[in-house]
Amino acid sequence: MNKHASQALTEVVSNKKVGAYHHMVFSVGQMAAHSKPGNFVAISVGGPGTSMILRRAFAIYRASDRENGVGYIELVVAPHGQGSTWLTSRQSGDLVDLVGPLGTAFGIPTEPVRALLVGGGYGSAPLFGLSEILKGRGCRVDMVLGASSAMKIYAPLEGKRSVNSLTITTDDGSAGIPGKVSDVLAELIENNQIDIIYSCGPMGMLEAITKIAVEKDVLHQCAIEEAMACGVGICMTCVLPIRGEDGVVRMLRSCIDGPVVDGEKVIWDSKREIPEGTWGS
Amino acid sequence: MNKHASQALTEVVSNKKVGAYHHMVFSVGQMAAHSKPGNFVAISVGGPGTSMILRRAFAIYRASDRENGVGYIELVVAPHGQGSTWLTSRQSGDLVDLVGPLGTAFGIPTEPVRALLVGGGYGSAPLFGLSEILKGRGCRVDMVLGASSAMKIYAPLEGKRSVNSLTITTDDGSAGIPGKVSDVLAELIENNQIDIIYSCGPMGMLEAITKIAVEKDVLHQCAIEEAMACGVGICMTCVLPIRGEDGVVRMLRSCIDGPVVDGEKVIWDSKREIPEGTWGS
Amino acid sequence: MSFDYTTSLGAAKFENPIFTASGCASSGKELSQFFDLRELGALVTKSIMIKPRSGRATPRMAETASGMLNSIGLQGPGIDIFLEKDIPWLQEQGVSTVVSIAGESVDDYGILARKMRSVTGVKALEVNISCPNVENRGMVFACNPVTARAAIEAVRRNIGGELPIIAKLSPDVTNIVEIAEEVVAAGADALALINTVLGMVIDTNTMRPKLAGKTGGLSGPAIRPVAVRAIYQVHAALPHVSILGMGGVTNGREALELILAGASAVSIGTANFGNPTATMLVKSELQELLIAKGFNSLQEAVGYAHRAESQ
Amino acid sequence: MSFDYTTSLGAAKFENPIFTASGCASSGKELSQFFDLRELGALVTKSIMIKPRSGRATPRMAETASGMLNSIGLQGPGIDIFLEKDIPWLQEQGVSTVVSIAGESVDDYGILARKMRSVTGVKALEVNISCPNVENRGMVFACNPVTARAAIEAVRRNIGGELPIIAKLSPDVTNIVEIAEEVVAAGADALALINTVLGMVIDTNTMRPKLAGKTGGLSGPAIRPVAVRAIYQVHAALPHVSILGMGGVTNGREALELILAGASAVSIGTANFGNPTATMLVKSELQELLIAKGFNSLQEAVGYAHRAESQ
Ligand SMILES: Cc1cc2nc3c(=O)[nH]c(=O)nc-3n(C[C@H](O)[C@H](O)[C@H](O)COP(=O)(O)OP(=O)(O)OC[C@H]3O[C@@H](n4cnc5c(N)ncnc54)[C@H](O)[C@@H]3O)c2cc1C
Ligand SMILES: Cc1cc2nc3c(=O)[nH]c(=O)nc-3n(C[C@H](O)[C@H](O)[C@H](O)COP(=O)(O)OP(=O)(O)OC[C@H]3O[C@@H](n4cnc5c(N)ncnc54)[C@H](O)[C@@H]3O)c2cc1C
Ligand SMILES: Cc1cc2nc3c(=O)[nH]c(=O)nc-3n(C[C@H](O)[C@H](O)[C@H](O)COP(=O)(O)O)c2cc1C
Ligand SMILES: Cc1cc2nc3c(=O)[nH]c(=O)nc-3n(C[C@H](O)[C@H](O)[C@H](O)COP(=O)(O)O)c2cc1C
Ligand code: FES
Ligand code: FES
Repeated sequence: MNKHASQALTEVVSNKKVGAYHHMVFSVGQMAAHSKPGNFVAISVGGPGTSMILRRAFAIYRASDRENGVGYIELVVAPHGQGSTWLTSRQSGDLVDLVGPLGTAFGIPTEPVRALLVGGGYGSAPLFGLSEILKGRGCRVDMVLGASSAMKIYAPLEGKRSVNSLTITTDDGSAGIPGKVSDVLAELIENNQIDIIYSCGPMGMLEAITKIAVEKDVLHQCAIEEAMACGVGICMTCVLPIRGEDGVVRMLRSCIDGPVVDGEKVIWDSKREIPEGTWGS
Repeated sequence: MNKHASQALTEVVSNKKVGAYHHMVFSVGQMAAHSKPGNFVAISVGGPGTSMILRRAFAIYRASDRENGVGYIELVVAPHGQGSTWLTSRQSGDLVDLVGPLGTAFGIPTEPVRALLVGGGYGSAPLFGLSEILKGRGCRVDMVLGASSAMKIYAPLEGKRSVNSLTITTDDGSAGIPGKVSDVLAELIENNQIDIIYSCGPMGMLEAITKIAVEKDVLHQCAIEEAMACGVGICMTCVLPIRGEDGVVRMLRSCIDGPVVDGEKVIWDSKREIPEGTWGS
Repeated sequence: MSFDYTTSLGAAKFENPIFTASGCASSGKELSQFFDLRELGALVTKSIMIKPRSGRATPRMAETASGMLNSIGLQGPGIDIFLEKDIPWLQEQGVSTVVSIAGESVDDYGILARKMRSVTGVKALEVNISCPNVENRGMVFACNPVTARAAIEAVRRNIGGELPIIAKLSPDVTNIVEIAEEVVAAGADALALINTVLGMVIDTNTMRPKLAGKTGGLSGPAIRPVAVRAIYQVHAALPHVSILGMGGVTNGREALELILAGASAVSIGTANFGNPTATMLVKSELQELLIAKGFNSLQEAVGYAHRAESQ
Repeated sequence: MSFDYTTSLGAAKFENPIFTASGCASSGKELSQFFDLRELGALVTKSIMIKPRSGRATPRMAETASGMLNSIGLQGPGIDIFLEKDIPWLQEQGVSTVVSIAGESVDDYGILARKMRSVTGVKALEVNISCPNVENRGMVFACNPVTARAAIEAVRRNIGGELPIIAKLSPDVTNIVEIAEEVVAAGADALALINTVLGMVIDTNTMRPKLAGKTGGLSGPAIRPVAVRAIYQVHAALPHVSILGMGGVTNGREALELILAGASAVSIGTANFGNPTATMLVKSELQELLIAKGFNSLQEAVGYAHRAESQ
């Protein structure tokens, strides 16, 4: 549970189309001060009279805390269905109801380590803020971004500058190496002597990364994306089976016990079934 | 049934706040050519993902048919609930789905007569176009407009010019004569030797006018406003009991047998009950 | 390769699976100015009763969140005038027609079926049994297996010939599969699922029920999950009985949901009110979707959501 | 003059009529960062069972038009851990608490009631009988008058003392009044109306039911007309039994609808997901509305829509 969560009517400060995405900035006041890479926000969509009753979750791309209670949160939004399309249609000056920051954040190592950041699609968003922090701690940061095509790689210039190396993969080969991020991972881990992987992207990708991380024996923190009804821990819809310190698998809420979790602890191959032995099954 | 009804995605050409109302212009093409005073349009409200599944009906304030298939329809819209508030928030260039023209029109006398036009609130809207036509036929046209307060009197300058006399009443006395239109009606009918009343406004007002019209033995055509789900005659929600030429009372659809009906023929005092003797009761 | 969009309900064949829903297209004329009614799989007429009916008093309608309540009370001219005026017009226009009937007693259903016997050019008979039974304290026929069965039996006995009977069920029951089984046993060739869900709106201005009839039937997108569930349950229990699905469909994707759940055809009701050309939109979108998903025919998709998890 | 906003359900008294709905506020902690839980008429806990429950597999959720489907499957720690951890926390915070229990057999209900006997500081017990009965082919208790009665009787026999029992009913029945009468006869002091409506969504991408559990419970504004109808019907039949109303309430005007229909208090469920401060909004808006309409107390408004047409 993120103790800093609050609800606010926030103003859209800017909304720019970047490739397949919209880069959007919201004036959120104090909320920015508490936002960490990995955290997300939950936004009401559709406006008055909408049939969309649930909030939509978006990973925080960056948060900037200014003086006098002024602060901004930036998101990278893919216009996908009706909710996100509504959001990306907002213009500067429009108000949106936003709850945040929510969920867990990426764990920052106390020592300078060699980190590999892996993002799929808009999953790259939280990695740039993370990269800055890691660099500040003296870490080496390599990055791999993958997507179906070049338009879906989100990698702004200043973001690229913040990493030691950037590898891009696309399914259709329209940018970087043709293929998936998991195809290039093993080599990158070895070549750069990676200690820890931070990832964010579709569940299938996170599962694939976990497999490689386990094989190569590197730590792996991933930001998962389960369908969420509330984002604040009250609905129990966003659960997934995670093995605890005590070895017991429990159905944990990805909105408050995540989105950032230890990849190794997730029981990935549990689609549409409760894994055997799960607590309470 | 209005044989000219069609459905079109129309562009908002302008939207201006006038008192408590919005005067809105839509580019409707050919539809304008067929629109007559008394007709209405039905508009989809709420945009994508809306929970408002039914169209909203609006009386046509004026229709102007230009050359080459260009035409405009003007409406006077009160931002009341969610649907009309959505509509009055549209800006020039926005598209709205509009069906029209719908319903019956005011009957135009073949001889020059003395007509009294009575409007309540935005009910004045269809009367100005009617007034122009009547004047064109050599009629004398007097007008009474009533509303709860001055802000809710819709009477644009050119509209005022088109009538021989304009009387205004407001419940709160903030403009014109304090009171209801029905308070001044009897005198106006007598002083101006009225032959026919045309009215549009809330049902209670139309009922009161009918009573006076019957007493004074003048014709009375009124545009009624019943809750409508479809506007095109397929849902049977908008019915009201009307006596036919044969003396039989039937539940008729106000969207296709109206909105303009003969006030005298309506069984007004039938709230929440089917009048005895109605066909099929 | 050409896509086969035809469908059937019992022995009745239709060019395409998109119908209007009973009571949501009046007698047809009103919609004909917006599109060619021959493009419909079928026009289902409003439910017709024996005698003329004034219907209920107004207000008869309340808009709700993604839905609406109605209590029309089956306003209509009665079967005789209907057969004299409405049916000939539809036949002249060449409209594929399903007639919906409704009764207040078991005998009514028998009488209506007999009247329909001699009528030619009608594709099927939809039997609306979501009506109060005056002989049983106003209990709705469709809400009780015994009365549901009796109504359909009365139709079966009297209809003669081969006019397929589609029994239209109410979702307001504890166990819709039980009712479905009864009406099929009684001779229904196909099922129409679902009629409206009983609801109420209170007008917070007058502080009374908004509708003059107090309760009304809820329809529109709000009830689509109830329709999908009912169709899925009934198709699972009676896979060989074809289903005319309906409930909140406004576009092709939503129609596909009902088809995958087990509907062989889909009626569009409330959506016509918001969009008079809704049926044509659904018809074209559904076909495109089915083709995009690699189906060669509509039939292949019917009930496809029931396949084993491994498939 | 001061407005009296207090209410009661059976012998239980509450400062105000706005509650959270069971399963829609978890154990309370999560919401406490958005508002002071003591501002609630009561927090109704998620339904607790005897043993720990993993709940159903995911996906457990599907958004629908003005609603959502869920199939959480009563995930929870079991009554012992619940009484050890969750209840003490709520008591420390001074939160007015209603505990919801759910069983899989009649005995379960008895055992849970006995466990609740010694618990102090709880205002009332909500008995969720919309659960599958493992002893009766998974038939939901609330869907059958006999099993509904048996579950409530088991609670009544075992609860001892004066903890009021609120029986929570399912709308998925042919005749909700009949079930209400049975559970009141069995000893329920009040009724909670309504639980979710059984529904299904089919994912048109995978072409299978979207939820892993196939069917789920429909909640949110889509079902409000069903809730209002159920409350109105039950209040008409049992005017002296107080009702905790729920179903799709998101603002004060909508809460007023349920109050006018006959609810003495209103639970907010799904609306919390879209707006974590929904209860506080409803609470203040409802009070303003009641005052604006000239009521001196909430009680005056309860069931006001039932007054004679002449009034
Ligand atoms: C923790 C988290 C972080 C996210 N970060 C971003 C981001 O940075 N940028 C971005 O563009 N999108 C992000 N998303 C996805 C976003 O929340 C929306 O799901 C997406 O925009 C589609 O919403 P829609 O209304 O347009 O689509 P629709 O398909 O119309 O509606 C989506 C609905 O499906 C549900 N749903 C079903 N499966 C999923 C799933 N796997 N993930 C999310 N919702 C699902 C949603 O809750 C919602 O009810 C994130 C989601 C989560 C959970
Ligand atoms: C023939 C006709 C002509 C109209 N002309 C105009 C006009 O020129 N200007 C204008 O501002 N408004 C006009 N209205 C009213 C308009 O259609 C809307 O009802 C009004 O704008 C409120 O809609 P809303 O969505 O804002 O309010 P809401 O209260 O949120 O929703 C209105 C809902 O209530 C229904 N309803 C219930 N009672 C009535 C009733 N007495 N009249 C209409 N709808 C009702 C509507 O169908 C709709 O579903 C007209 C209505 C009709 C039937
Ligand atoms: C205004 C209205 C009138 C209806 N009249 C009938 C009717 O006469 N007979 C009938 O069987 N169903 C009737 N229905 C139910 C519809 O045919 C349909 O079963 C239901 O509305 C669900 O579909 P929908 O959500 O697409 O409207 C009516 C529905 C509405 C909204
Ligand atoms: C995610 C979710 C979980 C629920 N869990 C429970 C539960 O544990 N016990 C219960 O009695 N009702 C449960 N319900 C039903 C609600 O308490 C409530 O009766 C229903 O959702 C209707 O109210 P609403 O529309 O305000 O949500 C749950 C509903 C939802 C949406
Ligand atoms: S999204 Fe509601 S508990 Fe996680
Ligand atoms: S509004 Fe539908 S018939 Fe008149």
